[in-house]
Amino acid sequence: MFKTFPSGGIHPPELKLTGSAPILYLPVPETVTIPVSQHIGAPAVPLVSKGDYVKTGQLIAAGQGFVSSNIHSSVSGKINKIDTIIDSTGYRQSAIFIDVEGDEWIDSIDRSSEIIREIKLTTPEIIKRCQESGIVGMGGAAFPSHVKLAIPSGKNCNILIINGVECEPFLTSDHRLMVEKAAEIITGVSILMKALNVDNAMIGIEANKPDAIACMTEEASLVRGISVHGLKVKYPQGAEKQLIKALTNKEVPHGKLPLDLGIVVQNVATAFAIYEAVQKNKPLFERVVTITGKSLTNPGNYFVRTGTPIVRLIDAAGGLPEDTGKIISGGPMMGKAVNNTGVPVVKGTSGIVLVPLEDAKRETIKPCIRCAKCSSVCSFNQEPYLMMALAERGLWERAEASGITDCMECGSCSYVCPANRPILDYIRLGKSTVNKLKRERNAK
Amino acid sequence: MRTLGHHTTFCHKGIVQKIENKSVLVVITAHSACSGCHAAEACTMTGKEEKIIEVKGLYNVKPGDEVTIFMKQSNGYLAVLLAYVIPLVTILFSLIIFLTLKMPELTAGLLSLIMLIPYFTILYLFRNRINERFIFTLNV
Amino acid sequence: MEYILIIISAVFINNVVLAQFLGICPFLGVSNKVETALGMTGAVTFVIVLATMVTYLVQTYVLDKLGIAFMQTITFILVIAALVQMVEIILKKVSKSLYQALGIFLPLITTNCAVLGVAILVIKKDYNLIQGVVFGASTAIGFGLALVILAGIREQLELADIPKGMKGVPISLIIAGILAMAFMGFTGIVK
Amino acid sequence: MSNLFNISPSPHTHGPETTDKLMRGVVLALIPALLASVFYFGTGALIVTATSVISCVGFEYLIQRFILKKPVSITDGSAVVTGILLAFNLPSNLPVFIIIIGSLVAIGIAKMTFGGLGNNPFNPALVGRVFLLISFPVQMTTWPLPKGFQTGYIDALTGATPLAVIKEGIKNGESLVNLMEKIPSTLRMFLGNMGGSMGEVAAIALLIGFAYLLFKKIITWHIPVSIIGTVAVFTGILWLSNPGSFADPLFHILTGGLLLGAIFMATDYVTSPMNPKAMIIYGCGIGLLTVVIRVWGAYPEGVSFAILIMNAFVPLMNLYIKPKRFGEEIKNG
Amino acid sequence: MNQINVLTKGFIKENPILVLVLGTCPTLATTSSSMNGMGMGIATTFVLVGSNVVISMLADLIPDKVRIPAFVVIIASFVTIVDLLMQAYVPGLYDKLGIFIPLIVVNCIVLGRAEAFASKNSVFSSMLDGLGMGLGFTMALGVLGAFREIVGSGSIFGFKFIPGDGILIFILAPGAFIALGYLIALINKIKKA
Amino acid sequence: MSLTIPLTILSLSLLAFVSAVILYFVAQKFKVIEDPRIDEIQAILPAANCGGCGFAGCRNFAEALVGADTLENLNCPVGGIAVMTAAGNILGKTAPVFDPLIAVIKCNGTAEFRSRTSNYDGAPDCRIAHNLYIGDTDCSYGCLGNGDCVRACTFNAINMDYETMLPVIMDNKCVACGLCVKACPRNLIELRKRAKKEKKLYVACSSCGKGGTARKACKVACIACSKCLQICESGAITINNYLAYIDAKKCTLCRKCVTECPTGSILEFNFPPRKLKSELETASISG
Amino acid sequence: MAKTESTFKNMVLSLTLISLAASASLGFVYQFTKKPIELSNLNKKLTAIRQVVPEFNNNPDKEMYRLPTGDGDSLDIYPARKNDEIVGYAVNTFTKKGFSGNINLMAGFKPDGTIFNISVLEHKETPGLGSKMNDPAFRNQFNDKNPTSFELKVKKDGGPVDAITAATISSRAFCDAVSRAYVTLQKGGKK
Ligand SMILES: Cc1cc2nc3c(=O)[nH]c(=O)nc-3n(C[C@H](O)[C@H](O)[C@H](O)COP(=O)(O)O)c2cc1C
Ligand SMILES: Cc1cc2nc3c(=O)[nH]c(=O)nc-3n(C[C@H](O)[C@H](O)[C@H](O)COP(=O)(O)O)c2cc1C
Ligand SMILES: Cc1cc2nc3c(=O)[nH]c(=O)nc-3n(C[C@H](O)[C@H](O)[C@H](O)COP(=O)(O)O)c2cc1C
Ligand SMILES: Cc1cc2nc3c(=O)[nH]c(=O)nc-3n(C[C@H](O)[C@H](O)[C@H](O)CO)c2cc1C
Ligand code: SF4
Ligand code: SF4
Ligand code: SF4
Ligand code: SF4
Ligand code: FES
Repeated sequence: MFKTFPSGGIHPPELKLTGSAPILYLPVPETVTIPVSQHIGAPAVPLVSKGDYVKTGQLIAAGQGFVSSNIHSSVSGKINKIDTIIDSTGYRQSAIFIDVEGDEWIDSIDRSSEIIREIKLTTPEIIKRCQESGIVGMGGAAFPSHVKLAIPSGKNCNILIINGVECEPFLTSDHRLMVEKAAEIITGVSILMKALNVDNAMIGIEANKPDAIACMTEEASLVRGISVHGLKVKYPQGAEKQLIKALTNKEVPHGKLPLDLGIVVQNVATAFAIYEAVQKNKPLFERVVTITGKSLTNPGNYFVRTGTPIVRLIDAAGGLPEDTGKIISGGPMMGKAVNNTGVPVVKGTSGIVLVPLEDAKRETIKPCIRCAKCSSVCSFNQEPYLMMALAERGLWERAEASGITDCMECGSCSYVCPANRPILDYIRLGKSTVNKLKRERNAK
Repeated sequence: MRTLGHHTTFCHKGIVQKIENKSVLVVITAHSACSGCHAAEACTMTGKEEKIIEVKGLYNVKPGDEVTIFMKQSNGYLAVLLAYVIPLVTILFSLIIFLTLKMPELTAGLLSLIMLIPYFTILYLFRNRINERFIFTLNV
Repeated sequence: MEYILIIISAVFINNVVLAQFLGICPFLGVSNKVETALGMTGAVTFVIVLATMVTYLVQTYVLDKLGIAFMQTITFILVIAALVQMVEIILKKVSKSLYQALGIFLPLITTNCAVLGVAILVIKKDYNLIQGVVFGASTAIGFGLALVILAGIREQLELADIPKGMKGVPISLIIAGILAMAFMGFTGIVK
Repeated sequence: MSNLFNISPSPHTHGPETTDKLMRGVVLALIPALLASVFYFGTGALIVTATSVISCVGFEYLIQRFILKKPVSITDGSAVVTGILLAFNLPSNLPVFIIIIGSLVAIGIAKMTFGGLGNNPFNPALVGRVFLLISFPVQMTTWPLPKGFQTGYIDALTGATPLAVIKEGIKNGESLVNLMEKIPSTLRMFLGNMGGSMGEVAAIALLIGFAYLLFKKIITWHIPVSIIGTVAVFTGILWLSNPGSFADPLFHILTGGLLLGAIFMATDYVTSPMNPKAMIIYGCGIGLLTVVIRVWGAYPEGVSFAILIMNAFVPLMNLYIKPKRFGEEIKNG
Repeated sequence: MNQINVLTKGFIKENPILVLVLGTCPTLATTSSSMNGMGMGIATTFVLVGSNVVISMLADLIPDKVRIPAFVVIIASFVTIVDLLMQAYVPGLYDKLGIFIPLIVVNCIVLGRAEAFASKNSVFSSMLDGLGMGLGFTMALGVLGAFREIVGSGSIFGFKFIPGDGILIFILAPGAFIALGYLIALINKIKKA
Repeated sequence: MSLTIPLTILSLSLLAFVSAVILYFVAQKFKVIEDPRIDEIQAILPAANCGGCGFAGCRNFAEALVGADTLENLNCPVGGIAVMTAAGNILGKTAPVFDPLIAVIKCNGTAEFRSRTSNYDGAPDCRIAHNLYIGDTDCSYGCLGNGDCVRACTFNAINMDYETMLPVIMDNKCVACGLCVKACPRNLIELRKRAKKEKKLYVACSSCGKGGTARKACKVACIACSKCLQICESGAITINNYLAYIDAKKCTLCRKCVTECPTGSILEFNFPPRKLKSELETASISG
Repeated sequence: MAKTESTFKNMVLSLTLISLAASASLGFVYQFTKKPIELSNLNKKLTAIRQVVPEFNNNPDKEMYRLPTGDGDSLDIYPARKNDEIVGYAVNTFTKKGFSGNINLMAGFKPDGTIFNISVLEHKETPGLGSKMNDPAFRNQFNDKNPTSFELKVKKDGGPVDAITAATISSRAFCDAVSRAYVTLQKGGKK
């Protein structure tokens, strides 16, 4: 029997259209726009100026402080300008514009296809390499990996969990990566194990990816301490705390981090990126992105250079379908709606989903019938209907007491609500307001 | 306003009356049970009574400021327990005992009412402990 | 058994608020917080029991003895008012912070229909002291039950969109009506 | 601009469930019971149901349109459910004007006064039913006896429900064994061949509906099972302690609308608790009260009252009985 | 003009039951028929007028601190008088109204009027005020009682005009709450409009 | 039983004596003897309980008025001068004169002037749209059109105009309580001094974007060109953060800036119709 | 006139004086109403008796006596005489078989045991159902019937009594109470 987490969860149609589409290389575009903030934390500061020539893989913006990340050029060419672009939310954001000239990589990158399994670097060197290479978590949050790997003194880590769940509908980038790059990922896992000084790594993969489970199990059998676990298909299994519960049956206590249980979770794509950084000295400027959607003629998985506008991906997949009503960066449950096709692929972009207009519209909101479906699917056992009602009415103190800030924003509640209530919309509003009020209170 | 943070609290609005060394005196208006009713304003009888609450600690307030006093919810229950429930049980219990002892009703009744005197005396003796327990905090 | 019947009857079947129409003002007026309602229940029970005892003794051993039973109303009201005040004074003297905590937590208790009504009913029903006290206490608990239920419902309705004109007293009355209807199901459990 | 994209916060997809579908599901689940009552009570059952549904929906429309001046939402089907369930709780020969009064109370007083769907603390159909029971006791307690399909309305042959027979008999000092002979056999009760409110009689039809509701995941098992379980255990204890004066559990389960109440009415989302733990307590409460009222109370039938009383406690349960949060430490073991 | 105002304000504008929602207990308990309701109203009116008059006469003599108990003594005396008189001369009605006659003493409206009006105004105005409030009270009780009686038992002042029963619940406890609830909502609405 | 009367008198007097003694001790704690003026003032307040005065409700405001030493800084915007003077009369204090105010929406980005760049399909709530993204146009300052202000106004003074997708404030209903000001997540609403005959003149734009960006997003945006500032003779106009602001206290309503503004972002309302340019010219020729 | 100050002396004095005056007037009213109240209390009982027996001119209340029912209880019997001749007996009888509580009746018999009339003193039956036992339509069917020939049983149980629609239980209980009165009276003998 496959493991899973016990309470809540939903099972939306999987729609993994691209599960068997091998990863192709998307041609390098003529221009790229590389935002200086692709991660959680302080934006990086550009090191280049207009007219400079840069090579692929060259550091072009340096992370500021500990929680930040380096940015590398994903192409070779001339810096056109450093200006603002409209990001997926419509606001402006600083980015480096590069006109592509050829594809000249910096020399230090090992471009051979040989798989290097032997880990030469020491733990501090690994962490330093991650920092230099601009590795961030690729499971969605884009949290700088060197921060996660640097275990604060007083805590220690004894299990590494590798998140190969990919529970979102449509997305298959991790899936394909696990099928095609299993050896690299497993090596990446070994590197992580060394970095964290743990003997045990568990890889969780949902049962709807039998090929990935097979490939990974085979590769994992070569390394001591790594085990691959099939998991029952259930959203949001990919969420850290749920995955930990599913794999280890441990609950991360309220308000605590996985590390408090001695656990670190990393995504498979992150493991792959770390492999490339450590063994091949390749900074993070390229990633797998799924481009998919019901009306697309040619959905697929691509290795894409960061900074490539998503319109290139769409073109590669057969062009923007007429009926497109919504473009989502990420999966339909957690992803962000994008308001123009010019936004660039960044380190955290795992997929682009084009939704036909008929599926993109939300239905009319009706009164809550207190069916408790939202609470029954909440894997945190929260009471979404209540949190929404409190946030809607601006009762922030009660909202705070209801534990609104604990919500992980998985969206299961909104998904399941028969009255089409925008539950998560209001919970987010409540979360941000309550957090603001809390900060104000603490400031006093 | 059931809870604040993770501590269950109860609050009441009041006005700072005086600041003494290391404590703030806040006047609150306690309402009678009937005054919650919307007719309270018309019915001049609805008891309103000023109570002065002493809030220990230094706060950045001045007389006249409107403040909110917070109290742990459990303290409210404890207060009700000490002030009303235990004496109630005392009366009932002693009444039953006295009556089973075949005392005449009048004596039994009066005696069990008198039982309140030792109870409140004990409470009085423990007043320091009690005072330590009931702590209020302020929020502007 | 007799006492159990008195209790069941006073709490459920002849609930003060829902069937006897006593103490409606505080029932409608006490804040719509469940916590306060719970606290009030404790306080009201104490006051009612105290009042019942004292008025019973006054009636049986003073008024009746003196043959001036008709002075009931005026005597009771004064006795009860004085009692309520005395409790306050004693509490304040005993522990100031305890008294302050009560002030923050609860509304004041005043003489109302329920307190006086129970005192009179005890005499009317020819209860003896212990019966009267049990009756008083269970009546108060019945009052608390109705109060807590109403507070709970009102707290939930705070998040509902009640039509404007119905907000406040009217909706509370309607709830009380439906509750009274539901409680009629207990009819006949005690003959 | 050729194509403007929609923007919204996540999630960008929605499950298949809608309020309308849920309500349609409940209506569907009620169809077997409707058929059964038409089979037993004839066209009367149809007339009662039609009157009740039409007037419930009609009142909802009128009130929303002209009094509240809000958008009309009769298409969501909740008024239809209320209408059917109200009808199921009435004798199949009730005068039409009484049915209309009941609908007005259910929709007007119990639902719209509180703001309409989702806001009412009490089950509207039951408020309507109990209101009528108290207001028109004669009409509400003369139940036509099932007589196969027939077309008469008011002048059907009437008789008491098994529960009333038992209650009256025990009052009258008859022995239970005698009384048991007066009531239909268990099989007949199971099939619904007995006097009673039109929708409550056929256990089999109600159970089919239950299976459908469970299968469609419209309701969970917690409330019905805990109600029926409590009734079974409680009456079982009584029965074992004194089989001479207390009826057996099966009898209690099959009669007096217990199944109708447990499956369709106690489970009403709006008026039942929001988490499984509370649901079980709620169900046990209903079961307990039902038996208390049936056995010791004046009314032969206690489910309606029991549900309404427990409805009143639901807000308190929602306040104090919370599910254990993920990651919440269990206090001191 | 002013005096008329003092008299009539209790009828609608400051109606003790419908607008101020005072004395809910007797309102609900005694309005199962119009007759009982009016009876209760008249008894209360008597107490109101009597206590208002006496209190306005004595107001200046009573020190502030004992104001409330003094008023209570006066009110309670009038209540006892009503109680005795009704017991003697209208025993039927007295039985029906039960303990709600002595409970007039705690009716907020009586003490409220004493405090708010009688203690500050002339004897005559106080009398008018008491009368107005009392009549307003009586009227509201009458209306509610009439409604409940008509709907609940199909009669008015005991005179049966439709055969059979009415909607029985209205002469019982639940009906009392529901009827008063909607009546107050209606008045709220009318007042706003 | 002629004893009855003496007994009655005796017992009751005893009782009264005891109560009086108890009361004597109680008297040491003070009971709020409510100032009757609170009721009086409450009676003249509008009973809107809107909080426009800064207090929780009308009664609290009445208490504040009675308790205050001076009436300065206390104002009921709903009742306005009439009510405040009346209150002042009751209290025997002079009520300060506050200018009556009215809410204006400082955005004129109608559907016509500001093209949509996306369709907002989230919960109909400005706060949520504001937290989520720039909004369904390219202006990150302008109105989101989800009507939080409409819902906030308890006086029904705001309507949503579904053609322009902008809220409209009705002069005759707005009482300047300020609820909408608090509700708008984009801070578009300002309470401005009411001029005679409801004349209104203000910069209907809140864009702090640079001229080019602002203009690109919306045709009637303030581009901070300073033309108005130069033409204004009373020094009422200032420019901060690429946005012009007209101080209503200094503005003489001469309307020169309105015509001067190249983008038309200064709006005027309720002025008599302007003479057309041709008319002006002919007038000057003939004169 | 200046307001009296709140000194201790003033307070006690004024309150005491007021009470004095109040109690004096109360005492007076009490004396005044004492007789009518006693009369009306007496009348209540007499009215009930008068309703159920033929005209009399004694005071049945004074001649009241108790008879045991045989099962541990006893009933109050009020003999009615006209000119010293017995014209009937009023029996204050009861039953525990009511639908939702005890029922109290005053049943009047002629000396030969024929029922003269019956009136309901107290009941808790459902309004509209059991409460109809008070309707003449039901009550009057017993008048002038002698229980020796007129079996006190409802039709359902094979007797001649027409039960109230849908309230057989109450009807049965009514019969039970009347028959208890009859049996007790017959057995206990007449004075
Ligand atoms: C609702 C939810 C669903 C998630 N689903 C996935 C997932 O399917 N795959 C994944 O790798 N991370 C997922 N995550 C992110 C993980 O919680 C976690 O951040 C990540 O696995 C950490 O690895 P990283 O730092 O390498 O990204 C999800 C998070 C949430 C809140
Ligand atoms: C007969 C009587 C009835 C009262 N009814 C109420 C009432 O319904 N509601 C209320 O809030 N206070 C009522 N009170 C007032 C309080 O009992 C109490 O006297 C008051 O709150 C404090 O009075 P003090 O001035 O003696 O401290 C009543 C008092 C009396 C004597
Ligand atoms: C709400 C309700 C009230 C009832 N009230 C009475 C009552 O007051 N008296 C009575 O005898 N039966 C009462 N009953 C019992 C039923 O009417 C019972 O079925 C009846 O007594 C026996 O039926 P029958 O009289 O039609 O033969 C009541 C039943 C219900 C449901
Ligand atoms: C499972 C289920 C059970 C329901 N049961 C009832 C019911 O017993 N009575 C009723 O009036 N409405 C019922 N409804 C309909 C609806 O919830 C009801 O009208 C609301 O209470 C009105 O706010 C039910 C709906 C569902 C989905
Ligand atoms: S979005 Fe939050 S509240 Fe909703 S199901 Fe997920 S964790 Fe629970
Ligand atoms: S799922 Fe929707 S309708 Fe059901 S309780 Fe939650 S918010 Fe309400
Ligand atoms: S428009 Fe704004 S300021 Fe004016 S009344 Fe409405 S909310 Fe108040
Ligand atoms: S003015 Fe502000 S609150 Fe009003 S619709 Fe526009 S953005 Fe929303
Ligand atoms: S009238 Fe106010 S409590 Fe009864």
